[in-house]
Amino acid sequence: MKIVVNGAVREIGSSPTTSLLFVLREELGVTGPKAGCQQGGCGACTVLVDGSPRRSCLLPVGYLDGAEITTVEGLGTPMSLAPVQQAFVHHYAAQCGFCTSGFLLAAQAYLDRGGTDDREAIIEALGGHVCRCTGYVKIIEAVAAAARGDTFDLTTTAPGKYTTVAGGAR
Amino acid sequence: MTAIPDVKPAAGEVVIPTSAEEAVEAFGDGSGVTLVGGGTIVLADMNYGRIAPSRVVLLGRAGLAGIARDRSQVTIGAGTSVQDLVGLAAPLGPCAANVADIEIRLQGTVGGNLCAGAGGEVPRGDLQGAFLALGATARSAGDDGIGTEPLEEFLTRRDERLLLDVSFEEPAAGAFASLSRPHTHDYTALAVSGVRTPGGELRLAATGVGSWGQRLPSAEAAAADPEQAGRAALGDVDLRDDALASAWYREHTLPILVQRVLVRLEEAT
Amino acid sequence: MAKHRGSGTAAIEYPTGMNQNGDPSQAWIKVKPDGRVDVFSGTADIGNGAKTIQSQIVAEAIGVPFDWITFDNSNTDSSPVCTGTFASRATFVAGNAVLKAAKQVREKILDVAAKEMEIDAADLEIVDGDVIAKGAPQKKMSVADVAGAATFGHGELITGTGAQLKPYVAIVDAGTGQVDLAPHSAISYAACAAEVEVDDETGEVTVLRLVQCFDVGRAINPTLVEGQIEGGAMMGLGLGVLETCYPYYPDTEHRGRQFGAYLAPGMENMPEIETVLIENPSTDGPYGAKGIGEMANNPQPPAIAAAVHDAIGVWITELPITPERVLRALEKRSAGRDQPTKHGKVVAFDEELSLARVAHPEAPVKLVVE
Amino acid sequence: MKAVGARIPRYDGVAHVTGRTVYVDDVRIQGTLWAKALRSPHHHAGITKLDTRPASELKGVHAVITHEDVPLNVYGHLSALGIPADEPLLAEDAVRYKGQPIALVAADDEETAARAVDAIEIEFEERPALLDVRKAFDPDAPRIHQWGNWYTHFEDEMDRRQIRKGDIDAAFAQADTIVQGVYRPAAIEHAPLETQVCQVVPEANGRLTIYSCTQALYFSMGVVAAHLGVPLNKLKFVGGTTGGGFGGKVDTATETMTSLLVLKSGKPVKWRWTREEEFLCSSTRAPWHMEIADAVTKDGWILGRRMLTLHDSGAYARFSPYGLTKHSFHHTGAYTIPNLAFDGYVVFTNRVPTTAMRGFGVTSVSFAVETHMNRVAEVLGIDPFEARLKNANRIGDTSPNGVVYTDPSTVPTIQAIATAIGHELKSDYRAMTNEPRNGEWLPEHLVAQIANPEEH
Repeated sequence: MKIVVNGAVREIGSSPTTSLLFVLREELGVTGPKAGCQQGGCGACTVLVDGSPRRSCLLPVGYLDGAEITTVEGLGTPMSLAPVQQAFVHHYAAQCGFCTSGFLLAAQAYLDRGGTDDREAIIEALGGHVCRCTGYVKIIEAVAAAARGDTFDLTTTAPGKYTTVAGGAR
Repeated sequence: MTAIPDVKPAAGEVVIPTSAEEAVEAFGDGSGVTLVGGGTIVLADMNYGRIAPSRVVLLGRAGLAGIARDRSQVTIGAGTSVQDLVGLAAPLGPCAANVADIEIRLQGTVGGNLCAGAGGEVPRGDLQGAFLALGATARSAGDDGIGTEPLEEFLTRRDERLLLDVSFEEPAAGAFASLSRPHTHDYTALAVSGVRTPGGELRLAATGVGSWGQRLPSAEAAAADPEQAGRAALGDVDLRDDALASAWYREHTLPILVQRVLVRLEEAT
Repeated sequence: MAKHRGSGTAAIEYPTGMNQNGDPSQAWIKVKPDGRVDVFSGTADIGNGAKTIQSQIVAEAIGVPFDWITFDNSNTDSSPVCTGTFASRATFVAGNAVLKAAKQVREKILDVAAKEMEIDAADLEIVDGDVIAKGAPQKKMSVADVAGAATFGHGELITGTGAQLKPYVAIVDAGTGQVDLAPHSAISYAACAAEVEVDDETGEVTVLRLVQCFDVGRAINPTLVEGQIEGGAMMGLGLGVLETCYPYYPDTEHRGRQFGAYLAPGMENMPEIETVLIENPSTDGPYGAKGIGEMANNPQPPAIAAAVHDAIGVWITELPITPERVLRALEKRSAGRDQPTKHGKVVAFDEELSLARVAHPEAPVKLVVE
Repeated sequence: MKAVGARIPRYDGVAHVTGRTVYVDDVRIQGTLWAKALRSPHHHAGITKLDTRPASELKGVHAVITHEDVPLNVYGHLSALGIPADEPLLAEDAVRYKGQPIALVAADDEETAARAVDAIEIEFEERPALLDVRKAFDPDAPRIHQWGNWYTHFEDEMDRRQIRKGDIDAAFAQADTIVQGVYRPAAIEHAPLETQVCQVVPEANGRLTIYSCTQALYFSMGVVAAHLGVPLNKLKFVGGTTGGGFGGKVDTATETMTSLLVLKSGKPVKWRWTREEEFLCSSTRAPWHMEIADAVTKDGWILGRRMLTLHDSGAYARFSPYGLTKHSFHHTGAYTIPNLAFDGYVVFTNRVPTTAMRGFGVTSVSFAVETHMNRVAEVLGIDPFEARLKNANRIGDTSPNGVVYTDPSTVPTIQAIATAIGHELKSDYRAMTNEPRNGEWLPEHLVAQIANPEEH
């Protein structure tokens, strides 16, 4: 069987019951999706299957003959970042970065289906993903900014929406 | 040792039927067959090496998905995704919306959810309560061919059957209440579904109260007084501790959810 | 059914740096022939942003643009000792190490520039990648040219090394716990107010708002500081109302073994988070910075517990404040068993408490259980 | 442009958002074996039989190790600080927690390794387990650790961390009210998104390259070198990029055992914990038991504090004695209390060893102290903001361990919160600063300390 990964047709040798995550990481060497739990609980392995977000750790590759898979590597490159990637940089939405690719693809799917900057809608779309570093604040700000179509200055980052800096205390 | 690229060979036979008939044939009498719907339960077990099935039937291409309406009768194919139920009326719609997150709901199927084995540390089979309250019947295949039976009976022998679809009569009113999940990657600790049929019958069912969904006949009998019905519900269930909640806590909150469902049903009627 | 709102407050402090072992961090820096700067540090970046913060410190200390810096913490062959990324020490302790190394580099650049420009090094400064004469900015030479001259003209490698170490390992008196040297490198401070809503039928607690003020000494990078504080707030929320390895502690049964059963905070739990940063510089931190990474999850649990008390009038002193604990506390209250006992001038909350040892410090430990 | 104070994007931000950041699990080495551990199914048991031959004989298995293969099988995280080593890297004759590693297997793939673990023949003799710190001191409590049920190696071989300061009895005698409470925060998981993982590669020059997710490269390298008995130039740690740690990746949980599998098999080996192992077998934040009694005056001054802490260390010491010391040094929180009697014990139980986690030692005491502060304010009927500001540490005050505060910020942070939430403060509280105490803020019980900080 064949799948199309980030635009390239790839022949698959693994058994149809193998998870897409294993095929991507171990057979094809596409390591953007992470094996955070392999139970579907964290979202670090989320990829797009024909544009729709899926936990690749739970998806048997046998369902995917001919399917188009998009991983974080296919969203954009360092020289040409997708808007949602720019938003994550500018809004400091990635700290350790291990959950980031899953969040990015869930966010891209949300934007592709016309998602707005509404906080509740973003939470509904991305709420199954776990991030242990950011507290999600800046992830939501990044997705909202991308939904608004903001342009992003990648030489700096956005100040926190609810932060004030007081001067010397003494 | 890991060659690059690393290929995972098939451990056993894998069948990917492309029609319901092929699926029924591939399933046969079910012996030695592991069914995979969306994959959200079985793949996790395979990832962890808990199962190494010798014969797997992947149902995702078998055309079992779809929601059909015939006058007031609704039939939902076993391959329908949980997400496809989200827009439906209570109790099914809100119950489905309360399952995992959108990615899992897109992938997980009605059949997988209804046929899930007991989760051990967490309750599984969130949709069972809603379908039980709806008085659903299950059409399934097995060693005696294809047959239809009440969902309650099907659930007792779900391991030996290939579920094809579930049907129910559109209710006059429905309601769903659950403990709030702290967040979408959590299982629901306890939920109650309620239905008022066009004929005026009231049905209540719960999930998170045992190995699978349970009807609450004592609560139904006492439904005229929601508070009393709530207490009566405790007689219908065998509560236990798990990772999400203790039996003590469920005992204290099941009556409240029953009351909330009855009040909402009253409002909806 | 009723939902009750309440608010509560807490104030905390937290030490920066590991006490008791001297807490070493080291760094070295070399400069390429075009003035670009390679920093070698052993500090792991666990998401906290050590690579960024230490690069900023170096850029500032030398006087070159941030994008001139490369940062390598990738292996122990090239990077020197860093005790590690814990104890809120990566900015303060390891930051001081790179700061010292960068200052050496700056001096060496000025020494070479002094020879090239024939101006005393003391009369030179580095601004934005250029060495300029103080008071006469038209006399300048780029750091790139200085580094080139060092390489090709003077036969010199511009490098710097830095090490941060407590003067010695603090001695703790066994009997009194008094120390002969501060075991920390700095202390940071924070306060927090929490607003919650409690459902008195199901016991569910929703944290609606967290307002937090942190004294960070100096925010080397305010955005990264916010990231630490916001992430810490959610972890503190988890400690307060969600997370436990042992739902039936001390029993070990029913441990969650997946994210579906271990309640790490998710997006849905996120309250409104407002943050106030105060910059009260520390005496010894790089540019006055203090470490705040760890303490970021400390003030929320007590503020939440106080808010729950404000909402429903019961103190819950076991964490997390689960719905079950709320219901049990309310049950106790309706049975009239929630008030502290009073005997003489002693007011004792928590009836299962045994303060035998606290009251009589020399008595053998004997705790009354349940 | 100034670099310090600038909102510069992460150094590795673009790499993170493009999937280019290489974490340990992303390293690809041809011919790598997979490791799996045989772990204890019991809280506490003797090992009466251990036969690894059936595993070794399986096709595709290249190495099996037990404690006999470890040159130095005793594990002490903080031996350098004088905390003696107590934890076997691989269990010898007994297991003391569920999930404790007993043997490791390296095989061609994960499935084979798992089968090999299942093939190891092992028998246990179950022993009574101690899980409740409050029962550890009972005469009939099961004895579970070589040192007894609590740590006995603080300075002067003290069996507890002790703080004694001022005149505690006088403070309690003078108090108008004594307020007592008990506080018990839970054990929690670090739960970083990246589970414990390492990959070790034997190099042609005889060195080992250890790709590690450690939070502390040199610390972990020192641990591995000590176990293997090799100088540091035989090891190269590659890391510095960690998929979340929060304290749990200071444990050096995988590197030594994987290295031993490499030395035995001669092949590269990877050990990646499953999420279940991370949840069930990795170290946790400790559960704590804390009792506080405060001697207070009716107008809200805290004259003295007695405190007892039981720090549940799990089965071994790891960092706990250090954490308890830190805890004791901060047991007055952000306040100045001149008369103190603190006793803290590191108590062993048959649970997974607890370790450092964000806020180590202090997260617990912050919860206890602050909740207690709110209760004191309630008992006395005073505004909790005022109770805090009054007792807030100020420049020139001293901490429980006798260090003079030089740059405290308790006063302005509390004032800032009051402002942010619209809580009215009386003018004298609003005007308070960090500056040294005087006037109404210098009560009798603090005079001696301010006058002579060296003695207090």
